Amino acid sequence: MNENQNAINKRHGDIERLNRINFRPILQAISRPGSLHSIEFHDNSGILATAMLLLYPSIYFYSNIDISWDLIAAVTGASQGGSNTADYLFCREPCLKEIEVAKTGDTENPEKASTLLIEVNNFSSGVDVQLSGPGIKNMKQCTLPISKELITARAEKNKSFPMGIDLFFLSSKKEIMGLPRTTKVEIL
Amino acid sequence: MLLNVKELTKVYGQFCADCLLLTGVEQNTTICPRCKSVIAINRVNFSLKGNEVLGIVGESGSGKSTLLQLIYQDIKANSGQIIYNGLSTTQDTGFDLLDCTTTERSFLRNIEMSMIYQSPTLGLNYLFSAGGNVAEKIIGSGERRYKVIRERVIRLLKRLELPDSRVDDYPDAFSGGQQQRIQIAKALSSSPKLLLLDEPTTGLDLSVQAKLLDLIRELQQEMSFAMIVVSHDLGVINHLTDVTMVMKHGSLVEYGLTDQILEDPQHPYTQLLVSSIL
Amino acid sequence: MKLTVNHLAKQFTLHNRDGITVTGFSDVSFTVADGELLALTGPSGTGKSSILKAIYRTYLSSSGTIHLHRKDGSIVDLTTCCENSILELRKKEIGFVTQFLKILPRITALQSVASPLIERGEYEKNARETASQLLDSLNIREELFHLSPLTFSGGEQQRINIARGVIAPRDLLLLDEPTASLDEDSSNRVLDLLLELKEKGIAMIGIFHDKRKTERVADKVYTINREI
Amino acid sequence: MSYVAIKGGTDAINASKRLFEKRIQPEKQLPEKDLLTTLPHSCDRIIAEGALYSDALAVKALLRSGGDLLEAAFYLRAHRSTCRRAGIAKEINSDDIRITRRISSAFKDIDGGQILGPSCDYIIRLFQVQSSDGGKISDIAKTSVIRAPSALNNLRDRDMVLLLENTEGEAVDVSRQFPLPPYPRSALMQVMSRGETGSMLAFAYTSMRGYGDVHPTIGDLRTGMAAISFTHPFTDGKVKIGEIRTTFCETVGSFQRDPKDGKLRLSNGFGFCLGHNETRAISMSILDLAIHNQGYSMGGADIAANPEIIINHIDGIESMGFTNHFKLPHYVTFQADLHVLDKARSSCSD
Amino acid sequence: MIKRVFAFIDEDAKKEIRRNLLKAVAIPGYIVPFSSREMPVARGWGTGGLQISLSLLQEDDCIKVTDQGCDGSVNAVNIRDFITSVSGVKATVNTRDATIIQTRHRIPEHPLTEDQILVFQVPYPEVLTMVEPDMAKQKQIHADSDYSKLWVLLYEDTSQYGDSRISNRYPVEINSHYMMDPSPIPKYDIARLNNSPALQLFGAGREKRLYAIPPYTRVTPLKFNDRPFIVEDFKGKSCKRCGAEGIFLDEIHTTGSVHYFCSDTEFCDNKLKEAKDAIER
Amino acid sequence: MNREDLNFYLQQTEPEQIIKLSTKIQAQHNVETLQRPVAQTLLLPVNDPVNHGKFYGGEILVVSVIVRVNQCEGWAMTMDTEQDTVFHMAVLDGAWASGIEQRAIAELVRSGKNNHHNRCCKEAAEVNATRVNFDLM
Repeated sequence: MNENQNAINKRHGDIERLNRINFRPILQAISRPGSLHSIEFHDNSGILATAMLLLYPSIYFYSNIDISWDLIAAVTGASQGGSNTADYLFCREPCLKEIEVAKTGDTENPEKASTLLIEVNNFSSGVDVQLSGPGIKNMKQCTLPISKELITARAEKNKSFPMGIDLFFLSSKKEIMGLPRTTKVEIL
Repeated sequence: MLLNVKELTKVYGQFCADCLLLTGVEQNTTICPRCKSVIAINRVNFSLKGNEVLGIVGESGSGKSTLLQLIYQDIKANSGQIIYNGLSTTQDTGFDLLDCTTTERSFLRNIEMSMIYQSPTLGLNYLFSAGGNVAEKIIGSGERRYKVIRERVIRLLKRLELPDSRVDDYPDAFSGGQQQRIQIAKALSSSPKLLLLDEPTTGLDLSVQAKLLDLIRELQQEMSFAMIVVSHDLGVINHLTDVTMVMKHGSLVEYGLTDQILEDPQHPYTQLLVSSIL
Repeated sequence: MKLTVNHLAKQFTLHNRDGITVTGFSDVSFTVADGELLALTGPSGTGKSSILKAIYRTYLSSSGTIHLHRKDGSIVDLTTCCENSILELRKKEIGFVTQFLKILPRITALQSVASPLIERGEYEKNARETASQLLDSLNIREELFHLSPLTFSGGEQQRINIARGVIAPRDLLLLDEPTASLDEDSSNRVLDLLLELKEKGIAMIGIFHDKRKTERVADKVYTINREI
Repeated sequence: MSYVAIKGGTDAINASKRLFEKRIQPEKQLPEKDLLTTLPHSCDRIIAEGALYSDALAVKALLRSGGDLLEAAFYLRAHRSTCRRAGIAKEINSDDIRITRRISSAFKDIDGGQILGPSCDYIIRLFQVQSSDGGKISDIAKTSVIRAPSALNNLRDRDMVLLLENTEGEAVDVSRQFPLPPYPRSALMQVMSRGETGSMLAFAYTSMRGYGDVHPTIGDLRTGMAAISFTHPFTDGKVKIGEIRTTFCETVGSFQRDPKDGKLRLSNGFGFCLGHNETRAISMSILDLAIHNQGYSMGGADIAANPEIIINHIDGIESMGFTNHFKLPHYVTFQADLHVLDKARSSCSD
Repeated sequence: MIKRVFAFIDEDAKKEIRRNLLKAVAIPGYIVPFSSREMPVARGWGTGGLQISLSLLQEDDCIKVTDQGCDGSVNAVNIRDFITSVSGVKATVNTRDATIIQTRHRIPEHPLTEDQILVFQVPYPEVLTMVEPDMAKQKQIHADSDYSKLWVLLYEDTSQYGDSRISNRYPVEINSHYMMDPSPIPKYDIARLNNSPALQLFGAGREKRLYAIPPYTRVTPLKFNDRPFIVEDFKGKSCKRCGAEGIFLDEIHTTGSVHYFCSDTEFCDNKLKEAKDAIER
Repeated sequence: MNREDLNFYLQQTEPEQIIKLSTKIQAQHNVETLQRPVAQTLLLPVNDPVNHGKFYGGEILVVSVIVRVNQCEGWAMTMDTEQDTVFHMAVLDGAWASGIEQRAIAELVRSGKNNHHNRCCKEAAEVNATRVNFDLM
């Protein structure tokens, strides 16, 4: 039993608490696309906090962010996979390649699709868009903190519902925004 | 052309490199001597015009029913193409049924083409009423108004000479010939461009058979859809079709005008087939 | 010219009888013009009917050509053109009247005779009117109009066939013993009809059992003598 | 913990719980260790259907449920959800168990012998019959532990037994992820090994009575102690944790053409359960035969051969729960039923 | 000895449920399989809803559990007691105070808000069971989104009985794609699923499925374009206790007479209390 | 004797003896509990003779403990809910790894082995008496 494991054991209760606190905003974020919800960070990182929340033993994940994923894999029991096999992709832009190869599920099992969590700086700059679809009352205008190419790539992935990918954006200001496959994005 | 079938092949088994060459009518077998695969359909080519009636004859196991099932997407071919040109959106290039998704398959089967199986048990849902069976296809083609559906159901069943008082009865309360009529009413309810018939009258009494064939012929002239009729009965083929394909061991043996096939068959197998008419 | 037949020959290969070949006819050449009736004569078994079938493409010719000169000026070779073209021509340009009943047995005589007109786009009522006049002129009793021809006598069936063949005549009409089993009076009425068709410019090739009848309607005669 | 004042059922529920306790009188109940030794078959059934091997909890559950075995098994299932999983034990094999009973009806005598063990098969079910004669057991020192290979191994050596193709990589664990059809064999076997004894018996009985074509012969039925081993976390060596009671049954069915090479071989089915319960191990092996070796049925309607039916309907905890849920109030939906009936009646009388 | 986990279910099981909830929301109306742990409450008694609620709960939640619209129903009491005892969260009967509402057979009368989550206990998650019992075929039908069989059922009922025979669990179409079983709520509640500000989650423990309707999502009952959707009719009737009209009423038949009461008891209590307060003021 | 023998054979001895030896070790050495007795389950794979595969036949309730004796980790796992001796068994496992009291531990294991063997033989004799005798072999 190593030191890390020991420390982790102590913090186990705290992490479970953090997970329950963070699940509700992430659930609200995917339920209400385009709206901002606040989450708590783990070790000053939103990515780490969501990784703790989402990863568990039968899950594969991928990341293009340079942090110590081995430890997270050890704590959560999840395994690292490729960007085309992972259930969760923790990314920072540019991640066009990752979006292009991410799993979309199939018509019989659309839930076997990837979720991307993209770390962004803030929600004030980016592409102005209009959103519509489930979870949105009428229409919603907001700013997506990603490139137009990414928006186009996402639309391409989601063109045949129910297959598609689901996105979350995490800002350094502890905010999270969700963009499920059902949301129609029109660039303004 | 409504349908272009090119090099269509269906193999049950591992499909080795020599399968196609070592089987077929010349080799007199469908079983590949190398890998023991069964070559149900061996590089078949043909095309069909809108409102043309094509017959397929051959002994059982010749692949004729398999060919229909491949077109109807009941089973998937291993290689080749089935180009369907009936869709307005893809008129220029045609649409290869082999590439279709399950959603597109549903669309094709709900709207573009219909299959009439030898046994009504395959084409009808016995838990639905006669009307319900016809309604299913109308609904599948997108109609969502009860009144329109109900009226069309009654009109079709009447056209198929079934009493409208029995529209809500269940299929097993009908005779075999009537069940087949319900199946045809169902198949025609979406006004398909292509009707596939797999031994449509086999197993029926001769008198019932003849009436049903007349009716099919009449409906075809009235609604001018294309038909592919599979039968081992040359009488049926003669009665219904303009052009005939003869199949043996998964291969196409002969193709020609139906009267020519019957009166001046060229291939030894066709001659044998024709000479065995009782 | 309507039809040019050149060196047409037909052999049957009987694969299931050790591959022996039987000659149907050989080196047949003739022409038929619009409004002209060509009679095929010769002893029985010399392949007169076979020639008609070869033109209609019920038989595949072994060699030679059959050129049909269409109204639009184009020429098709009936021995080689594709099945679809034949079907198209059979619908509009080439008719065949046989001595055997070749109509749906469960349809009434009137309906059966009217249907070629209806297929051509005539109103059903008018078509039936024309059909009953035609049947009347062919001595078919009115009470038979609404029965299936299956129950008719041979002569009556024959007249129904002819009526079907001529009511909406194709430009080229092939007649295989149209008067074979008819009595004198009916026979004459049929021959009158054929003469009327010639007036309308219809080209015809016919086989007639009887020399007198041939002479009455034929413009020219092509005699086949088998010399093998 | 917070309290919320609610009218309605709260008091009634508490009173009902009290009345139930009064009925089963926990204070008068037998000592737990005596229950395990005097009612071992009750405990084993609870363990098997609860799919959790724990003598102590089985006895507790038996007491808590007033002897309702299915209810008791439910206690074990529910408890299982609260426990972390330490890992996967070493695989156990019927050949390795310490045999306490082992018979084969396919052969007169077998390697290792026909051993009756403790069985009630030969007991005349009359209340006045005397208990056994208490004869002497000799030669304790000379006897060694009994282990024996399966009685079918002889047939296997002669290449007469069908070996189904193993198409699965890893075995499925239905308690973590319930599979979708087509059901992997391992999932069906797991569900059956924890299925409700009576349900499995009934389904197996349909197939032997003619709704199917299973004509089973018991090739090897055995009970015994299986060693449970795990990996020592600090040496990575295999370490024995303890021993459990187990029942195994291998059944032979009719012969079939082996799809692999076209040869004729005997089909076989397998049954396993925690604890000693021969009826359910036999039933499981027959269901396995019915599902995985579908043969020349002429009768049709073989319910037992339908994996969909078996996998979804033999779990006692689920079927009991759902059956009992009809005791819950349904007056809203029933009232809705009546409304629709009224509408339909007036429509039909028009 | 055995360490008590907050909200009973172990963390990995919660994570799996949470993942599936996120997918369920992203694919509205699609039924997501999940492993469904055994609960100390019998299968069929709300274990699906319970597992969802337990995976959602955090310390400052306030839970309401209701059954047939009645918080005092024995099943509701039992489940509420279990939830509060394993999590320590507050419980309420007041719809307005609740953050999570677990329900069986009804949607509370008081309009829900964006801050609330409604969790349904579902006995049969598969809308197709009534026309197709085979699970593999059901999956194919959803994949093809070809629901003709359900429509035929409606057609047949309409031809033979004048309207659908389905009185509850009425099939609904979610966001113009999936057909979904809304759990056995009366037809009166079907319209209230549509465009709801609250997130609605559905759990079937025994059948091991969960699904969701996101807020502000189009929910339409299976119905022909030219025929009305007829819901339970309480026209001219009012609650004998509080006088409320235009809501779902329970019919109580006593010898010779019928009385109507609010199905949602909390709504009824509130109405009475408001009336009383008004008089006192 | 292997370290892996400890876990099972210690369970076959008198618990008092284990506790006594463990208490002695705890008094003389630095023993730290890393994981208190915790109820867990082991998933049980069963060999499937029909396809040479395996399936899970249920779970076994176990209790396990991890301690550190001087610098070496010790571990023990017992079946069911029994928690009293499992801690002491883990202490002995850790002591063995640290080279402490190895002779005394070995002696305990030996006696456990004997007990187990005797019990098995007695049971086997009883079972053997139910053997059907055909006198064929």
